[in-house]
Amino acid sequence: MSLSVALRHSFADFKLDVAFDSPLGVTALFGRSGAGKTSVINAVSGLLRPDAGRVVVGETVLFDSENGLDLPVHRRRVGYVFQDARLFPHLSVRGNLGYGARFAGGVDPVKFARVVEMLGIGALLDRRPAALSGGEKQRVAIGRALLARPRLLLLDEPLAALDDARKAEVVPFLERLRDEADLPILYVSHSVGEVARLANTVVVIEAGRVVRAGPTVEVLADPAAVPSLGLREAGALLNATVIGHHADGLSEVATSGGPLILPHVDAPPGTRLRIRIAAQDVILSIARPVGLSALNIVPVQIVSLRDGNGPGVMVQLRAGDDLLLARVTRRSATDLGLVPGLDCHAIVKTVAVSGADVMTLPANR
Amino acid sequence: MSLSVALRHSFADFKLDVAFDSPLGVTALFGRSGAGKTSVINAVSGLLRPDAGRVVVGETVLFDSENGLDLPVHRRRVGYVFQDARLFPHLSVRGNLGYGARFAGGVDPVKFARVVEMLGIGALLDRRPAALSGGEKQRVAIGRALLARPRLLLLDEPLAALDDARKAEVVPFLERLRDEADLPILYVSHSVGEVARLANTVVVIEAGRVVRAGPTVEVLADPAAVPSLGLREAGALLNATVIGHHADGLSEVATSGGPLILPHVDAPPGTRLRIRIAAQDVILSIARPVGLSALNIVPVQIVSLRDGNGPGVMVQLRAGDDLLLARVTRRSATDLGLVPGLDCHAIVKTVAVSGADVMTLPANR
Amino acid sequence: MIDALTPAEWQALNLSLRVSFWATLCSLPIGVFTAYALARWTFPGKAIVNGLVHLPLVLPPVVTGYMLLITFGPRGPIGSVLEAIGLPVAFRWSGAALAAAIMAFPLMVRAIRLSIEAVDPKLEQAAATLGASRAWVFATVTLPLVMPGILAGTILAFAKAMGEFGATITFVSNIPGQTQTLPTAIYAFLQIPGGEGAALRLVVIAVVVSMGALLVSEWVARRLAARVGS
Amino acid sequence: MIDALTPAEWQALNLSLRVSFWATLCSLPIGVFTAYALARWTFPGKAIVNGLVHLPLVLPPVVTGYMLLITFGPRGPIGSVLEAIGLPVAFRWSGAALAAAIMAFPLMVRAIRLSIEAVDPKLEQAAATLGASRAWVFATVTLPLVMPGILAGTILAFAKAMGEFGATITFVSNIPGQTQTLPTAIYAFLQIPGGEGAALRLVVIAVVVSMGALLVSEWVARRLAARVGS
Amino acid sequence: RGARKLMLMRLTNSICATLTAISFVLPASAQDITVFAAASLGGALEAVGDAWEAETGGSLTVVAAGSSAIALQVQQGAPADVVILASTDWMDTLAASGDILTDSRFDVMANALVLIGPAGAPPIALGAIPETLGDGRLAMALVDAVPAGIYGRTALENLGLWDAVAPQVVQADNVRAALAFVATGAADLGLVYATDAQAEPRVSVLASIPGDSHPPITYPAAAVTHGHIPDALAFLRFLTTQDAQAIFADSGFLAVELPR
Ligand SMILES: Nc1ncnc2c1ncn2[C@@H]1O[C@H](COP(=O)(O)OP(=O)(O)OP(=O)(O)O)[C@@H](O)[C@H]1O
Ligand SMILES: Nc1ncnc2c1ncn2[C@@H]1O[C@H](COP(=O)(O)OP(=O)(O)OP(=O)(O)O)[C@@H](O)[C@H]1O
Ligand SMILES: [Mg+2]
Ligand SMILES: [Mg+2]
Repeated sequence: MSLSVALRHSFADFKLDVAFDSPLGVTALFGRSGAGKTSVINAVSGLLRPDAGRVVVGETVLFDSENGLDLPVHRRRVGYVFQDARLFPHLSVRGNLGYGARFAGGVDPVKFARVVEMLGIGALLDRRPAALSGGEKQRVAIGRALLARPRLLLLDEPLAALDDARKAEVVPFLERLRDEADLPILYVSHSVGEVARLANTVVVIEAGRVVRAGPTVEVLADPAAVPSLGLREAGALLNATVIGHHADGLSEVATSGGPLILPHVDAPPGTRLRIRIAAQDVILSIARPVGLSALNIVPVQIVSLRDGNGPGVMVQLRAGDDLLLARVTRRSATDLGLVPGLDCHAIVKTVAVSGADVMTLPANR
Repeated sequence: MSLSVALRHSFADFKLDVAFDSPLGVTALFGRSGAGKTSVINAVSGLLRPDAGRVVVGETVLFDSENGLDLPVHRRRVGYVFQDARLFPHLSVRGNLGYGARFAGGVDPVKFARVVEMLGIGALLDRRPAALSGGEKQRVAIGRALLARPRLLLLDEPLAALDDARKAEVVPFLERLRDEADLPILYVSHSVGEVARLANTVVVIEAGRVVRAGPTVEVLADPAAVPSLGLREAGALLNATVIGHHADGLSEVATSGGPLILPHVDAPPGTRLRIRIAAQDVILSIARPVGLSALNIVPVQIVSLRDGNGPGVMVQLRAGDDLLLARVTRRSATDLGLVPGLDCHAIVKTVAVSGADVMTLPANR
Repeated sequence: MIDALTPAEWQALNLSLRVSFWATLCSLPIGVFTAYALARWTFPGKAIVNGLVHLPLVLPPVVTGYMLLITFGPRGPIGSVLEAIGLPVAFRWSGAALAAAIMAFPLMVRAIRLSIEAVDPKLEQAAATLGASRAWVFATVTLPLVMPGILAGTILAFAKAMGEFGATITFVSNIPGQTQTLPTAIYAFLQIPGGEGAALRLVVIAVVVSMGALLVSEWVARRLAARVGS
Repeated sequence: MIDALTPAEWQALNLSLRVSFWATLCSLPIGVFTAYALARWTFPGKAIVNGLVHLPLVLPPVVTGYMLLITFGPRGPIGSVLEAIGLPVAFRWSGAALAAAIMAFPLMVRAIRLSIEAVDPKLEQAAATLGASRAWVFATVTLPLVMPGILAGTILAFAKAMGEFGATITFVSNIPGQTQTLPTAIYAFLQIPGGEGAALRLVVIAVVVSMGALLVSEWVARRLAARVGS
Repeated sequence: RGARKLMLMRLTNSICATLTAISFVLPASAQDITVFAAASLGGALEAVGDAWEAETGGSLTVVAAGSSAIALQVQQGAPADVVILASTDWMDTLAASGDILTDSRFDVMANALVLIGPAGAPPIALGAIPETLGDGRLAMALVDAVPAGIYGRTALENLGLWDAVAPQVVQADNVRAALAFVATGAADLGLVYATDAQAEPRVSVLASIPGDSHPPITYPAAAVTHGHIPDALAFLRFLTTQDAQAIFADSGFLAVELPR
């Protein structure tokens, strides 16, 4: 389902003026602290009434200042995971989790069990929020939003307080939600890696304005977007299809640039994937190297080079029909004589592509 | 100054039993959500009165259940950055920042300006906390703790809500504090990268118990510690000395394994450094490769190989007197015939070593 | 004091308890509603409502009783209607309860209002995003969080109702078995020579009962706090 | 009501304001302290203190007045001491203030206590880690956050003091210019046939003054809330 | 309306007088009756009630409150059959508003004012009140509002003492509270009813106030128009019996000339 947001709002000394459309799935909101991300989410949820604007989810208009339409918060059915957990202190964890479901036809015990299991909060069900750790609170808040059967998920840095292992469990779940329930998600994060996997659309906000917005593949593969996203987070997305699984736990996928070996991908052959390859994980080699521990050596052609403000250069590469990004030092670029049009090899370590960087795409997309 | 902690405490269904000593500087507390990190910090601050234990900072005993000694919270002078910001809602940002200083001889305007500048909260000074974004609140909380002239800093995931750019500004400040003010710091984080730079000692907690503790260099270079730290976070620390800075913005440092080229290091030649090299950023090559964009090729000898539970193998390497970690697929290990004792080459991309991975050591250590 | 109570004392105690109980119980929903309206809504005439609520506190009780008598008495505009529909309050224990309720109302409303104002609106917002309408938010989030305030308001109102005298005796007089509560009985004893001993007995009874209620309420409050706090 | 007040009315109004003002002001610190102790400390005899605080609410005002007379009267254990050190309260306006303060005390304490209980202890903990001793934490964190409750308690107490009658007249009698407050004047008028008109004038005066105080307090409360909330 | 009411009253009055006469002749039958009485009469009336019960088998409910409150309540339709007030003024008011049967009104008893002081103090002459008082206080009921206070003030005025003592007068809302001022030592002297002084061991009577210095202190009683008139009249008549009068005398009240 599509999400279309246009908002104008003024705080005492902050002006928000954003507009973006995302045709389907997950929209990632990036931006530095204080950029206005939470304000956007609040406006979509109805908690902030913007001075003007229009918010549409699928066919449903949630807010339209021109027609004086303003759906009450509780009728919007957004599952909002707040930046601060906001658990109900008088209810047990179980009561918190079940809170939203009662307004949506009751708790589905199967889903309840699945969410509880995924979030690892089974042992906490009878505790009060005051007796939870920071991360436990956040997990319960995620579960509470998920179990409310929302028609739109609003996630405001939901995983910031979680360890990587837990993150790795939650993200695939969100992915399934997006695909199976066709649930639009608006996701705020400081970590591109966390979101690249999920997002169809990336919106970058700076000081209350949209500075970049577009399909994830385009934005992430665009060297010009690097300053907004952060150097370490830059990286491109490759489309791939699972070919098969090997006995040693590795999986082989086909990309337009050739086959790649990845850590095990939990999907049957034929599944379409999207793989994020961080720019700093790519090494360029003029000759095809041998005797390397890196299993993936992809022939590429240099599309463009873009200087950063440090000693690095962002190199955009064409691998088959897809684009890759590599970050190298200016010295290497000079030493190796990298220029647009040059053919060379991109070396990608298999282990550098973690589970979090691989996302399955539904068959129908 | 040293920090020594030994605690036993029982919650309804959680038992905490930890003990660790850290001879100097920064101690990092790792552990999954709910492991007991905040509880440890609370006990050190005096907010949690443990059933039994002893907490000593430098010469000062803060708590000793055997002697019935329990220094009141306000006399402990810990600068505590809470997991939730806990700003005073009735005070402006300025009032919050200055709160602790009045009990420690007043606000030092120079330091105040420096902290405000570093945290980017200059424009917020007259606002109330209710009008701040999540990250802004957290930054004010950090500033408030720093300006209270503490004799011990307790940081509970202080940077979780911050973007990378802001983190990159705060970490060096903490580093300076540690070195110039000889301020012990107890630091909770889910991100090894964030802490490796700062920490002298790493303590890993699981379900209320210490599962590993020791000098950062040792713990991070130990393949056995990988499961506790998370695959993506594993990586070893190298000692290095700045040799010089090149015109193209790169710096050269000497390690016991040979020279390395890094992005610019802001330290004069002769400065001793510690560099974290993530295991997944290291590629192994049997032959010395040529024509690569990676500038650093270090001759190494394999010390040990350790299977993970995935398709990966953690390879411990000796580079001169230091240890390195590399993460490769089992297939590569077999294909390349990696065995302990084998000499090979470790390839490290210059850009993979970010500013956050490089820390300067004070001359006297 | 050690021997059992006399029938007359029993009667007064019984009546006081009944009057206070019903006064408190019946004014509770109205009190909660009024407190919520004053705490959360802005509406024209809010200041007047607020003023009216506080009026019984400001006026000497006799005046309140006098006004009640004129309004709710058998010949008063409301009283005659109530009389006609078979719900007379004047000179009945129900009238005593009405007087006690009105005198205690400002105390109840203030306590509850204060608690409502202390509820973090962020929690109510969270409930709304989860699909709870205003009424549901109130019932499932605000109300439980306000329980300590409601309890405080209730116990204040109960205590006030137990001690209410001036408005009661003016409005419903001092009819044994009908409107003679502990305070009016105490008054009656104090007005006759040699009645101090009997009055003292009643004072002790009133104190014991009220302190009992207070202890129970404190205990309940601690339980409530423990449920939320740990 | 339109023409100016008579000197006697002025005198009663003036005195009522003075009595209520001082009653409220002087009991405020004690009220805050008591509320804090009841909200945050556990100590032996807490239940008794709590009971004592509520006593004036439970007892008919006459009884409270009588107890005051016995204790603070010129021959009373405390009254004689006060008399000796030149601070007599019996039959003085200061005695009227004492009676009003004691009658209003439970209302004040409850409101403040409720607010103190609503303060998040985590903020107080944060203040402690920043070096604030208990007293400082109280002065710089608890107290400002409790301001709405203190305000509510103050206005309740003031209103109650304005309306207090029974204990006052029993304790300090009805001396024009000394202890004849608005309520006692109103009472006196209501005791004689045909006195209603004069009583009504005084009632209107009392209502106008109290509603004024109420409006001011609401305005201050909104200001306070705005300071914290936005 | 007043005229019709008055006619009705006359009519019922005479009917009831007959009924009353019969009731006294007939064997005692249950007659439940409610008396709204000035609070100071409460104790004595309870005792009268017991006698009434023994005599007739009917019960007597005594409702004790201030005279002004009773008057207002009766005007507003209180369920009273008989009122007995401590104030002729309020009874006049009730008569004027037609709420009592004027023909049934009579004074049941009387009272006297006495000057009291702390227990054991020697008697004094009235003229010596100012000196005895010194800068002490004289406790009275409200001198403009409460009957005992009004009587006392009139007496002191007629005795030429009022101006001398006025600044030292402390006024209570009722005469019992004035008594308490003296009993607790808060006031040095007090002007109270003889009935109150009699039962309080902490005070002594220092002087009697001559009955001619103030209007007679009488307690008027009457049947309430909207009450149960036959029973009311029967009870009023019972108040004039020797048994009843003896009880009042025991409590220290003075006898008055009763209607036949
Ligand atoms: N007051 C309490 N009562 C009972 N159990 C508690 C209480 N506080 C914490 N716990 C439990 O103790 C354990 C440790 O909590 P702690 O807050 O120290 O975790 P943590 O390591 O800081 O986790 P996180 O990373 O999620 O903040 C958790 O399982 C938590 O549920
Ligand atoms: N109620 C308010 N009144 C005034 N300014 C506000 C208010 N709420 C937010 N702001 C300001 O609006 C800006 C955007 O806030 P917002 O919470 O949307 O930021 P954010 O992008 O979510 O940041 P973070 O990552 O730190 O949570 C900030 O500068 C903040 O200070
Ligand atoms: Mg935010
Ligand atoms: Mg924690």
